[in-house]
Amino acid sequence: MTLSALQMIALGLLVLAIGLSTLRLLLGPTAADRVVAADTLAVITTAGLAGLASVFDNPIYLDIALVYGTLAFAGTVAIARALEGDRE
Amino acid sequence: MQRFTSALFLLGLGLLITAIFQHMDFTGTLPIAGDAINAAAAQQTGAANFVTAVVLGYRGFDTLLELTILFTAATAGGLVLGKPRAGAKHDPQAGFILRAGADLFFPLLLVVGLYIIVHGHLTPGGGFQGGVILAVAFFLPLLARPGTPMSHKAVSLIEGLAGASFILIGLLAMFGGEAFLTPMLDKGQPGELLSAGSLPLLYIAVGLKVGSELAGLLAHMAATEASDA
Amino acid sequence: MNNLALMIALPLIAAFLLPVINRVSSLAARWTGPLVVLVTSVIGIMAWTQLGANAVAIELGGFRPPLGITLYADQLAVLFAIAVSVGTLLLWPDDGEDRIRQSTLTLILAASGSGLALSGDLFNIYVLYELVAVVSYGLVASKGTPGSLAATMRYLIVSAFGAALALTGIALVYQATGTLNLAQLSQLAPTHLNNMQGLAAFVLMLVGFGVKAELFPVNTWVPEVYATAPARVSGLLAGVVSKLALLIIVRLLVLVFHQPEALQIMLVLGILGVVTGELAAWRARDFNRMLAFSSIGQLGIMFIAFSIPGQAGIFAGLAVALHHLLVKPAMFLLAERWGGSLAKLAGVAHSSPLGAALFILLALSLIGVPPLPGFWAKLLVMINLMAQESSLYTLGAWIIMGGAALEANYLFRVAGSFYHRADGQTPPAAHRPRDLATAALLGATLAVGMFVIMPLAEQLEGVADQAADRDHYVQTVNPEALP
Amino acid sequence: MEDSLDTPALSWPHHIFIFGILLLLWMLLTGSLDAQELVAGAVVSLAVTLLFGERFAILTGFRFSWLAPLHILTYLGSFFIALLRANLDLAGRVLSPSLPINPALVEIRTRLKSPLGRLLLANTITLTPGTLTVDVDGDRLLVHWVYCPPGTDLQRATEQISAAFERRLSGFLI
Amino acid sequence: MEWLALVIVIVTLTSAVAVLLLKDFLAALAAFSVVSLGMSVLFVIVRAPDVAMTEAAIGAGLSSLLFALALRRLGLWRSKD
Amino acid sequence: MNMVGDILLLIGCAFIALGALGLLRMPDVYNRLQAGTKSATLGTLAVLLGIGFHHPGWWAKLLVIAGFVLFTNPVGSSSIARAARKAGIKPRLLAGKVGTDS
Amino acid sequence: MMDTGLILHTGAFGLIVIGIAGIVLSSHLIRIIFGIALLEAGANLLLLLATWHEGTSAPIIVDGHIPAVMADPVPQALVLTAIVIGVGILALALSLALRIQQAWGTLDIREIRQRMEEEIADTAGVDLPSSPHAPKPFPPVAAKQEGRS
Repeated sequence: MTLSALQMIALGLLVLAIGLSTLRLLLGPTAADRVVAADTLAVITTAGLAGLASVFDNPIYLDIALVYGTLAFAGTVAIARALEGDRE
Repeated sequence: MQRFTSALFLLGLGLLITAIFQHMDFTGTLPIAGDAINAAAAQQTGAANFVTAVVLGYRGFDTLLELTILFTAATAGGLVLGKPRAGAKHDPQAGFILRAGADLFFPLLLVVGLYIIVHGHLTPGGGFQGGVILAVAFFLPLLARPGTPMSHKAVSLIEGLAGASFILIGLLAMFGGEAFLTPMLDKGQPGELLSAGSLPLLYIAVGLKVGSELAGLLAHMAATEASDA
Repeated sequence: MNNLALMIALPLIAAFLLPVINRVSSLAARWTGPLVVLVTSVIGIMAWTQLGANAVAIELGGFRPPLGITLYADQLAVLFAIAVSVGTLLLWPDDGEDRIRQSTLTLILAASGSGLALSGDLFNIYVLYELVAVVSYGLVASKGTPGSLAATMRYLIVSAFGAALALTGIALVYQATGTLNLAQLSQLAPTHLNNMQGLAAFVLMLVGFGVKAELFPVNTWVPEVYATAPARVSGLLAGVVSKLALLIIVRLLVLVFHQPEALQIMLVLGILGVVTGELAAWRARDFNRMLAFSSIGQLGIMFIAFSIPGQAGIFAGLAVALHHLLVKPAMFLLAERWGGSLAKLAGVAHSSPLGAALFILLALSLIGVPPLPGFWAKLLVMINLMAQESSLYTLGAWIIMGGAALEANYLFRVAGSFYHRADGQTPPAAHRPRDLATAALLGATLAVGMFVIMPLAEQLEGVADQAADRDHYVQTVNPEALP
Repeated sequence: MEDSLDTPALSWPHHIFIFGILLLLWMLLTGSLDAQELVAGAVVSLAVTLLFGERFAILTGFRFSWLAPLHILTYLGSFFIALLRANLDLAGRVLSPSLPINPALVEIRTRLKSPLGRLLLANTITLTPGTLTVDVDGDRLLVHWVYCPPGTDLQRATEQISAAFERRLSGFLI
Repeated sequence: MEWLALVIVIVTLTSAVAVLLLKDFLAALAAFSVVSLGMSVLFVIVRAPDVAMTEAAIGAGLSSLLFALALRRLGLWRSKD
Repeated sequence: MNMVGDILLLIGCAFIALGALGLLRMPDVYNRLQAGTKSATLGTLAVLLGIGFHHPGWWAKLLVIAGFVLFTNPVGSSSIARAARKAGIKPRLLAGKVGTDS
Repeated sequence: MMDTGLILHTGAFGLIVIGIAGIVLSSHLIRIIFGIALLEAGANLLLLLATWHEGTSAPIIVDGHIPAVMADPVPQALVLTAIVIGVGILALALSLALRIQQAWGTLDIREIRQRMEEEIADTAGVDLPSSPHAPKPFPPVAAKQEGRS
């Protein structure tokens, strides 16, 4: 559970990235921008979950990262499909 | 007027929550049932994942009802949505990248879903999570190519049989002289794939049921006609 | 005794397999549902005959109580389980386009209703309650008209809101005690839940489970749903499901929450329910909504009755509940053809004398006219209310009296109009024989009850005694000793 | 509109190939060579292959040859180098206060025939410096450039990028 | 760990407010997926891997799919900004 | 060994943070996508590799996750880009464009 | 000193309040459904936190190694159940919203309520009770959709 200094900095950067992406999510301006932000957040979270698995020193948490990564992709794609509209 | 009363209501709620908040201690009390389960689960059920032991063993009845809720929601959803009109126009196809990606992804997702289901008693995951992955796997190609036929017959068959087999496994225990939903078979060594007796079988039933249910529901929703609004 | 679990398992398995059976033979699929429910009714009645003064606990999965889920079968629970099975059998939906789906849903309602009556585990009750809720959404929406869909939507919103609050309440209870078994909770309650947090948990659960019991602030869905749902479904919801929700609240009150404030909150909400319900029913101008509002009023009376502390309250409330359980479905069966404007019912007695006579019998009992069972039920409530010290209970008694007067006013207004000579009006369509027969059966039960009121009361008192006996519950379930 | 669903039935080597890939995925997921796991994986992969094998037509794009693994390796190597360069390039742009960008949309053609090849090409272009595949229609790819130096022939520049990867991809894909 | 929990809670609550305030429903849906993302991470932090995985599967995947499908059918995808 | 892992973790997180910064600074959807996708992909890969150095026994599952990330990210971004284009969001083009835009 | 339990509880109650606000204050059906989902998420988090305390590890045996202090598996199982129930209800609610939109072309709850009252009154054969807050008349889009469903 104890983190080295480098790991602390790395986690800090990850949190910074989460904050910046959330800012983009809130700022918009279009729905597509927010979807991009959500997608990026999903990828960051996948990395973060893997990192948490490393911190907890327990490989079972990797499964969550795996499931999260794959299903967040499905969600993103579905939102993108809805965004597309019905224009040919 | 309604806004005003609603705001008032919210204010009251906020006060209630503050009151609860002040009376709660966040250190946590002794989990009586939980400690007993943690101590006994490995022997009693043979599952390495105690949450699975609770979900399928100690609280298997809840899980059965949960499956029923999903089944009911799908049935009621079907009742509400009705049959899609013949010749109803569906959405345009997705772009090439998504179509090809969905094709490529489909088998991989199936294997991942089955992995999650089969290892439910060893690692996190299990029938529900794996079932959702299976449903998404079947739905992604449909998302990419709307209008692709999906065998509703097979879906409802799997749905019915998987649900019934869950109950049948429970009833078998009952006819064997035990209580309803008692875990059976050899407990094995916790941590091995072939352990935990009948729990993996139950999880496979759950996974198939959840997967078919949700895939059917998603397909039904996708086949509903678009509105012009 | 163990086979009480079959009352839940059999309808569920039938429901899962019904679509599959339907592919083989639609005739078989049509008869499977009623047959299964018939079997479960028989199982329930057999259990009732075997059940004496000693209740039974069924350990599902063979795990000791605090670990696994326990079913608790005392006379009250079995009585309601039988009521659910028989009720669904009598009110089996037989119209609508999608008969298989409707049968499936009704089977699940039978299973989950029995489970709700029998369950002895807090979270299991929540799951069963949600199951009942989802089933009733499906059944209400089965008519398919836009109005019924909108009513279902509203019902769903209120109900999901309530269920989430109930879940919050469960979280608070678990936070304080670390167990979900009702018997163990009742052991722990005096030390752990007799505080502000416990009261908050009770209020949250009261509001949550009160949605189905048509409790005052969360009953806004009632008139719309009963006005748009198929009449048989309305009968089931008003007659059976609402009582089940009430049963949960009573169980929680008896076993877990002993604060006097809890009873007072229920009393006040009950009084408000009677006032609003009866006034709205008095103003209603169509048959369905009149029944819906009157049902809110009646459930308000039950809440008032159950808020009387001790065994007397349970006895009185149970009497009102069982009476309403008989009357309301019969009335909704009559509403199957008579639903609509009350003005259209003028002179209906000439075309359908049996229906009119039945309605008058039911109405008299509902108001509480002496020889009928409804009178005894209300009398019991009044006596016990007057025996209480607090002036709030006296107020409740007066409110019930006033409500009865209002009820008499609007029900007699309707009944009177049946015998007017209607000019130039087409009478509503005649009742289907099946509806009328079922309603007549319920009415006849009521009439028979009039003559055997004393033994019935004795029996009921026994049931109430057993239900109010906390120690008996704990001993029967017998959770492992506390650490 | 080419659709991989319309391709003819798969031959048995393809089925074995699919089975192998699925089994490999299973083994990576379980991360053990335990006999029970292997049998379970074989059963799952076989079931998936037999039940849904026909829907995996996209994998027909593979060219089975002895040199294919070598090509895959060289492709992966150049791809990772490009990915790293892309990120350094991007980091420079994002961190510079003036945000030097000059976006453009370019349409190019590809020689790759198989859907898998086109998919991989599109993905590769998305992850290489300064470019993003917006859409693929037949053999035409629509590519978005984040920075287009003024005066360059963008069409040629893009085609150079795609041609380099195309060559490597065509080593193991049709 | 506290500060990680704090950051995630802030992100979750902010997105939850955004869900209700955004006019565009697809944008709200994107925010909603971020809420379930935050929930998933919180579940990992409290050592509930099973729940985290369920939330990931259902919150991030299935709910988004359902909402996206419904919004598309409802014709609410048109941007209102 | 652990040091290498830590440095890789740091590099990965740095790239992710740069990508998020780019997401914030870039002017339109397409450019934001470019920033987000590339850096998030490489960053995640680096993080996974770093974890692999810390826990050599996990490489199999890390490889699967890396494969999925490497594959899903570009597909997802391309879908969003296509959707944005179909939804009528015009890219800001400073250099003009070549080819046809339907 | 920050307490993780306090932070997490704040998050749970915050989600509950936001969800209830969404249900009570919104006038659009989809936003109400979002509110329900948020409320459920908050309740789930609260339930999970009920017996949580710091320093526990996941209740799973990994490689035959039993953790010293394991988290309580019961709330985890309960929350798992509650999440799945929530998604069932969500699906049903969305289906209903879909059909309501098809039938009436609106998702504004005030309009839906008005239409519902009208329909009930119409089938019952009584006039609509005139209320002091009579909603505004319907936009033409509602009339256009009449023939559908």
